Amino acid sequence: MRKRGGAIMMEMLFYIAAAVALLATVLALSRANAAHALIYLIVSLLAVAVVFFLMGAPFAAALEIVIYAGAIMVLFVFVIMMLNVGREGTAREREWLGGRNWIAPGILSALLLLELMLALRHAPAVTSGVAVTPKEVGLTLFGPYVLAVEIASMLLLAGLVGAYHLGRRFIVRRERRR
Amino acid sequence: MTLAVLILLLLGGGLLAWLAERTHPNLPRWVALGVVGISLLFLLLTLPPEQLALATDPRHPGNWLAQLKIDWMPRFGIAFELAMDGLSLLLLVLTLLLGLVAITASWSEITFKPGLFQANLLWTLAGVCGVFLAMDLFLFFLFWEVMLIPMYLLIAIWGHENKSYAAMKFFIFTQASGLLMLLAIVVLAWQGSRVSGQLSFSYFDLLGLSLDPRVAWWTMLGFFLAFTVKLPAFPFHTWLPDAHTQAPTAGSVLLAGILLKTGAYGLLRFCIPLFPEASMEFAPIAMGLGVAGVIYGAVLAFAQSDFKRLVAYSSVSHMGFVLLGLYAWNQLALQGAVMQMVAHGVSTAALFMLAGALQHRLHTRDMGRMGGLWHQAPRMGACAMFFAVASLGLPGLGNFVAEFLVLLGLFAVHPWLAAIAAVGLITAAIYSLWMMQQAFQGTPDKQRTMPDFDGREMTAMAAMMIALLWLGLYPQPVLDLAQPVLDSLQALATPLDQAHSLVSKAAPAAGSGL
Amino acid sequence: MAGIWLIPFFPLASAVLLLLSAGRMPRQLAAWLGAGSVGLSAICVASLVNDFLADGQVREVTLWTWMTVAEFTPRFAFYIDGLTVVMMSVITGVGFLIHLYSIEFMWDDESICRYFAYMNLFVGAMLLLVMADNLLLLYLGWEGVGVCSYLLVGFWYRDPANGKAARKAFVVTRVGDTAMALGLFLLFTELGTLDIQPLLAAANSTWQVGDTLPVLATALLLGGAVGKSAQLPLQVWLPDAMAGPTPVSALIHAATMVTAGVYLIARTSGLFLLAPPTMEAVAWIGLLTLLLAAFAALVQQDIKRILAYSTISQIGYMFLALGVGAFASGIFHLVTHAFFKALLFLAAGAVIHCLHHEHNIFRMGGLRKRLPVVFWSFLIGSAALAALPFTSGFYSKDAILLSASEVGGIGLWLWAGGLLGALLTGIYSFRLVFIVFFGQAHTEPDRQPGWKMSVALVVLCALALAGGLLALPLADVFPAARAHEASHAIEYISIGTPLLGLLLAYLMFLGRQINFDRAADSIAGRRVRGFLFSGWRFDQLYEVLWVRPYTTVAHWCRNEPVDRVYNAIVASSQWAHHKLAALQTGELRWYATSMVFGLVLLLAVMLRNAT
Amino acid sequence: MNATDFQAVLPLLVLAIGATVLMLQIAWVRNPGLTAALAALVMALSALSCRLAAEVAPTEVTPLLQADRYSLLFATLFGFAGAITALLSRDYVSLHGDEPEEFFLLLVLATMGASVLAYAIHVASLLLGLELLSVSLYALIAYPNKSILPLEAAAKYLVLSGAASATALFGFALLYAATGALGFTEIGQGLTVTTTGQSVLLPAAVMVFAGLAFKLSLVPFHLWTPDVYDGAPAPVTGFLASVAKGAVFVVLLRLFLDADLFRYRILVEITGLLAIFSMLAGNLLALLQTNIKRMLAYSSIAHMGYLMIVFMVSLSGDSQALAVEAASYYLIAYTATTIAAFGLLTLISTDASGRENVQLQQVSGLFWRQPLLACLMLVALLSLAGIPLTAGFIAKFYLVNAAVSGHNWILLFTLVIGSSIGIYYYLRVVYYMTRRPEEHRVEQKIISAWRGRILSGVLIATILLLGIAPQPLMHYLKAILH
Amino acid sequence: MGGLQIPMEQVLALAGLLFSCGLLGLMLRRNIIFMLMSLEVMLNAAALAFVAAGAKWQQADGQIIFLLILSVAAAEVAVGLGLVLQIQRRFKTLDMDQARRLRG
Repeated sequence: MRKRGGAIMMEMLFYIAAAVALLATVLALSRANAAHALIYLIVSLLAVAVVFFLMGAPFAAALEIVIYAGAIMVLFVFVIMMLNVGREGTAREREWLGGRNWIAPGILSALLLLELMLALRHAPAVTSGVAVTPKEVGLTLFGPYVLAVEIASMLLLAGLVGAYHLGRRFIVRRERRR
Repeated sequence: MTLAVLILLLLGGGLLAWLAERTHPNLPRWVALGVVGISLLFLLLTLPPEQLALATDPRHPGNWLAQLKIDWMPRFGIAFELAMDGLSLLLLVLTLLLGLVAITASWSEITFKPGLFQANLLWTLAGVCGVFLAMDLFLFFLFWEVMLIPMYLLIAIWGHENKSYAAMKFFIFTQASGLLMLLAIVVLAWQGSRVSGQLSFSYFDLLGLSLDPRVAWWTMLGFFLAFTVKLPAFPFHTWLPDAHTQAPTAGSVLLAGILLKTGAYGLLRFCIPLFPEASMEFAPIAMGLGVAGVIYGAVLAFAQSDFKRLVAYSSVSHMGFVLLGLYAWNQLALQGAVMQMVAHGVSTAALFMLAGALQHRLHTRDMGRMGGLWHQAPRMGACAMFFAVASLGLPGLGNFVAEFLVLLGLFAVHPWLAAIAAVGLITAAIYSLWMMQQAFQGTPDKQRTMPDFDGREMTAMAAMMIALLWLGLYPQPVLDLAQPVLDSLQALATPLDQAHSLVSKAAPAAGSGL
Repeated sequence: MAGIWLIPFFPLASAVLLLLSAGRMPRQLAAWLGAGSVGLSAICVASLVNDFLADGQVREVTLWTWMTVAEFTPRFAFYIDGLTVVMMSVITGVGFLIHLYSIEFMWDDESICRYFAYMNLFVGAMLLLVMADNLLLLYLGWEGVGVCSYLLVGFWYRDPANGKAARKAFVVTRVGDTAMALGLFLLFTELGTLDIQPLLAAANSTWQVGDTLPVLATALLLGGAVGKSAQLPLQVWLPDAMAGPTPVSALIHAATMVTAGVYLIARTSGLFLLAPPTMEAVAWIGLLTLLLAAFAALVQQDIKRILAYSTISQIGYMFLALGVGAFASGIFHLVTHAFFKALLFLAAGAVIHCLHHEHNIFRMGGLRKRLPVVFWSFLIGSAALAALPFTSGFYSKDAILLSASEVGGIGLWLWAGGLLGALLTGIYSFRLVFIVFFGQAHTEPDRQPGWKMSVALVVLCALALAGGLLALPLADVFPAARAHEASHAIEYISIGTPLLGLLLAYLMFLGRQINFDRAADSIAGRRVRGFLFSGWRFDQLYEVLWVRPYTTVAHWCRNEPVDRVYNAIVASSQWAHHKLAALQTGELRWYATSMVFGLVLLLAVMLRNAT
Repeated sequence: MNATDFQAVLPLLVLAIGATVLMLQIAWVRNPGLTAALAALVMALSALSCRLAAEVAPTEVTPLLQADRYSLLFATLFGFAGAITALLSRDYVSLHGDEPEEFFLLLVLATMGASVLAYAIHVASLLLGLELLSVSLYALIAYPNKSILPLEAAAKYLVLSGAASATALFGFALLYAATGALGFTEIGQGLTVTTTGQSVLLPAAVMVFAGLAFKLSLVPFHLWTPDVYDGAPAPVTGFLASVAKGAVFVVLLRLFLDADLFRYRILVEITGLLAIFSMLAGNLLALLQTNIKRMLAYSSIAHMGYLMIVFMVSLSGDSQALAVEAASYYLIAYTATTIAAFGLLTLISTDASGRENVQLQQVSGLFWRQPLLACLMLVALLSLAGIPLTAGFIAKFYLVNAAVSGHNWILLFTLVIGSSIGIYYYLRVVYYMTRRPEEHRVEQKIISAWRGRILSGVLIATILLLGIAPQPLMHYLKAILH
Repeated sequence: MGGLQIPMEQVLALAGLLFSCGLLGLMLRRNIIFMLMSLEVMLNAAALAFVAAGAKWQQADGQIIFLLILSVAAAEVAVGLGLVLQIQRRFKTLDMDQARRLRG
């Protein structure tokens, strides 16, 4: 019974988190102001982290918060601050967001969603299992996936070099302007 | 090995001619002339006479004068396989002779990059020689396509005002149909592999394959389309007037004289022997196209005001006879078709050379702006008259022998078709004479001065005249050369033979009625 | 005689030489080479005739086998029998005289070299035609003379009208030639040979009289003959062919080539005898043609056109003769016609030559005194043409009329028609004489014919007068003709009719006792005259029936209707290109949308198939 | 990981170490010539090291990578292609922007991504290889800073490619959810035993396919192609069109083969459908293009369409081996040809203006100005058009053979129609190149360095060699794939 | 801590919803920053699906793929934001509808 009660509670928690994630995402993508949108996005990511946690993936949940919500979103914040997208930009965004623009994308998304749901109709039922501990993740990561780590490092190197090359010019120009 | 050397000689010669341009702008044409001349001599001199005697012996069909087989792509059973019999020899000699004519025709016409021009000319010749020699279907297709590129360049670079359109049309027509042929070749090879368990593209391996009738029909159609586009037969001929009109003189000479013959050769060597039953089934349609071509070409030739266009349409008409002859598929008609290939090659080449000479001198091909040229250039007029009457099929000249044999052979098979095709004799007279009238007869323009043919041009013309007279009065050597080949081809396609009432059935005793 | 091949060789070789000289040969040499080669041929023929008359042997000469394809083995071979000898004599004999005449007639022409080349080529081809032992070689000569005719009619190429006439001549005869070629195909397909004698033998053994096949074959051959000999319905080219130099008209369009059709039918008479319907058709064609042409000749104004229509008419007689089976009479008329018609043309040529190229008879007149030689020649020629008694034409035409009258059934109609033709012949031929040589002079001659012309005229006069006395060695060639048993009444009528024609001509055109001017000037009269003048409006008919449809179709097609299909393919690809390229807006959002669209689509396909 | 494993992934190691060395070199001294040479050397070495790796093939190196002769073949190909691209772009990059050194570093990384894809037998390696390739390409595309077009191209590519990757990943996630496996083979096995049913699996597979089809720019996921090709610097476009596409195709084929997705007829039929669309739309779109780069972009859509034929062919088990062989040959030929074509555009755009000369007008009369370069283009175009004596022809011949043996008539006829349309626009370039001097006015100077000439010569020779003497490669392919 | 206590299809449904939202944002927004955000949402949705699947099978692999996706997202965003800076500098706008010089 306890277990069942726990399950129900978990389920409730999941629904709440899911609702929050969804709502925050929708809000994030429909905001005119980029900074506001970003906050909503972070909320969404946090909610997803909760879902991770509920699914027994605490390591993933932690990374979600630390790297996704933390590091990556901060990059966005930097850029938004740097570009100083002003009030006009916000106003323009708001203008664009209204009316007809929604129709075709809305229909398409709805269709896609419908199709996904149709496909997931027969998805496997509830299973109960054991959580995957961070240790296990770590062992696997540096076991079979050790080469993935290496390649990922190269990937980050590529991102680094690319970002450097693209961003550098902006910075150089700015400095020159001053 | 002789055969490969021949092709390499022409290829290398082209390269040499290209390089010669750097030394002196006039050198390439001498190089080209020399290379083709040497090739011709090489071809004739390396031919063992006893082999030749054997190959022209009608009692021993299926003799090859020379053969060569080198493995090339064993993965697909593809070999570099060349072979020459009487028919190939005949067409090779024609090719090289007309090559000489083409070089002569372009002697002073080409001033822009003469080296590359001659190189392309020689490469085209090499490609055509390859087509006439290849006995591996893949190799055949390869040469078939490869000869297009230098030809395309000839038209696209040295052509006249509307060259881009013409060159493109020429290339797309032949290439698109060629792709269908490639498809057919591959299908055929795979069908063959189903029988023998071994993929092979060799002509000899694929002959006499028993195919599913439906497959055979479609495959045959692939070949047929490629060949009739090249021939060209109605209604796939529309590239031809444009290409001929826009090509430089040498290009037109090669195109009309030789390239069209590759289509006829393909039908004769590949399309019908490989698919005898399907071809027999298809013969009425093919012959219908032939008749349509004969008449349609002649009518449109009459309607043209452009000298070269007129000659081009006359080619459509004449090649219709070839199609008729091939699908009538009896001794007489086949010999007629072969004769037509040779005779038309010579006569049309001459007419195009003439057209080129006129354009070079007058800077127009519009016959409305000619008239009375006989007065200024009687030698040109005489030559034009000779080849005009040749093209209308005057007895005593090669074209007559050809057309007569075709019609005679066709009559035994389809009298009504022969009767309709014979109308082409009348329409040929109409356009040929109309051409003479517009260009050479009528009131001369007093202001115009125009140099007549010089010695070089007259030599080429005289050679072609003699050739036509020879073909017309004593065609036996040509017939002998082709006879064993045709016999063996006919033997391959025995079902066809039995189905069609051969002329022999019409021996005096018969009297079977129409 | 061994050198039979020399007979056609001389003129052909001379033609080649003249052509090769490319107009640079001295005038004198060209002329004498041209005439001399035919003269040499004539001498050879004379010797051959001499031999032939001596032994009566048929001679066969094979030069080489033209080609061997399956059973088709035509040879370059000659077959010389009586008919051939007669034809060869006419061709070389009359041919030589005309060549001689031409030297003077064409002396001032800049292209005399070309002229003689063509003429010699013609003689050579014509000789091949008559000497051929097989139908293919005959066809070679047949087409060869056609081309020569074309070349010579259009000899003065600067006038487009001449070119048109030349092309008309060639194309119209080509129509007939094509029929003939089909006939050859049929004969070979059925009988397996084209050698004339074996062919006739095979036909006789294979076919019965009245079978369909011989009728069809002969009908096709008849097509060729009709075209070459300018008979109905292909007679339209001959009047226009007068555009060539007059000696050409004399040689080709009167004496030799146009009678090739007659020769062909006579040569294959064995075949025609197997096909009575064709024979009857030949007779009717001949009759209709001779009447039609005679009527047309009545109203012509051009001296050469009158002679041209008279030629058509006279060949009609020959066809009539062939049609009733009187082959020998037909050939006889061919020979006498060659004499007197050549004479008439040459005389007319002399008139034209001396009158600054005047053709219209109403601008001539009174030439009797001024050109006496010509006058007498013309008179004799006209007399022979009208078949006045004791001229050569009398004997031959009389024989034809008699033969016609003896045919059962339609014979009387044929005879009556022929008689009407004879009457008309008398009228139109003497109309010509009276208008040109009597009465008021309208144009003065500026010269007299020289000796070459005169010699030719005189010799031909003699032949035209005495030619009727020749006995042609045709007995072995044709089935023996029945002896004439006609009543004397028919004889007398036959003799009297031409005289009546002469009388009428005198009354109408010289004496003016009968005056048709008023009738002729009435509207109906003008219509009739115009109708006859245009040769029964055949040209207009053919214009509507054939020429205009052909040119219309050609014009309609000139821009290649087939290309429209390909252009449509091109246009549709271009259309597709533009439509597809319009999707490439450069908008990122749209690109994303399209991707989602694609994804949705694929998923939909999947789900549809998965469930 | 033992010594054998290291030997097996030697090409990747060489690239990784090379990237590090390059980075250090750039930090130490900036010298574009040196960096380019070093990068080319690294990639060439990586290609050559495949021979060493082949000695231990086939080896499965961790569950992620599989070193067999199939992967090594393409690792070699990508290595050489990368090396040639590096050499080709040496002058171009210096003239079109500042600080050209990182370009080569990114190129090495991109090549590594491609090689990883060649090795990939696991979702993780697929994901990483794909992203390593893509991320490097984003930066490479946006590299020049004298023009704004590369920027636009990079932005478009980044957004759309990211979305495509996400789609593919989502599909993989669903597959993983259904099968519990991430290795390709295991996914295949899982599909057999799973109870989930096709209704999840096939949509998931379709999402994977759609994501990868985007990278291959198959219709209807093709809209980005011309814009990105056009905007990207010419050498990068060449790399993108050949190596990037080739690598994705290789991994897609590997996925289908290892997981045996050919079982699902409907899935394969969808690939066939996209192939047909791509052949037609690609050729039609290229038809009237006057911008050669865009034209080649559209033609690459068509070529991917041709290549996709092999999936349908593989439906019949007998023809599967031949199909893979054909695809391999096609990829090799296509890579050589594409690099040659874009190499020409690189070489003729190598002037100080910072703009690219990619309009038809700008190659007008090239034959008379730069015969060697024009020959390079001629050979490349003929090869693309599939004219005999070039690599492209043998490749097409291979495809036709495969399709004939698999009886895929509709695809074959589409191929014929597409190729026929293709002739027009390929030949139009040839026509422009052969226009006579009096027919056009182009004063542009082309810097023709010895490097360009040597590279042109090498590329021409490669294409012709593959077209004239293909037997060795054929033999090799047959040996490794059967 | 229990294992997967939540119906998996519902997690996957959530992932699907988030994925669709991301696509919707991609189709809807013109601002490149929002487009990048949408991309993040999509990647995140995929990651969620992986983790859920991993939890279902009780494997670490799902989380490892999540980790890799994380690094992919980081790299993409790094380059993407670099591009954003350049775009702002060159186009003076972040509106991608304005950046359509490449078309046709």
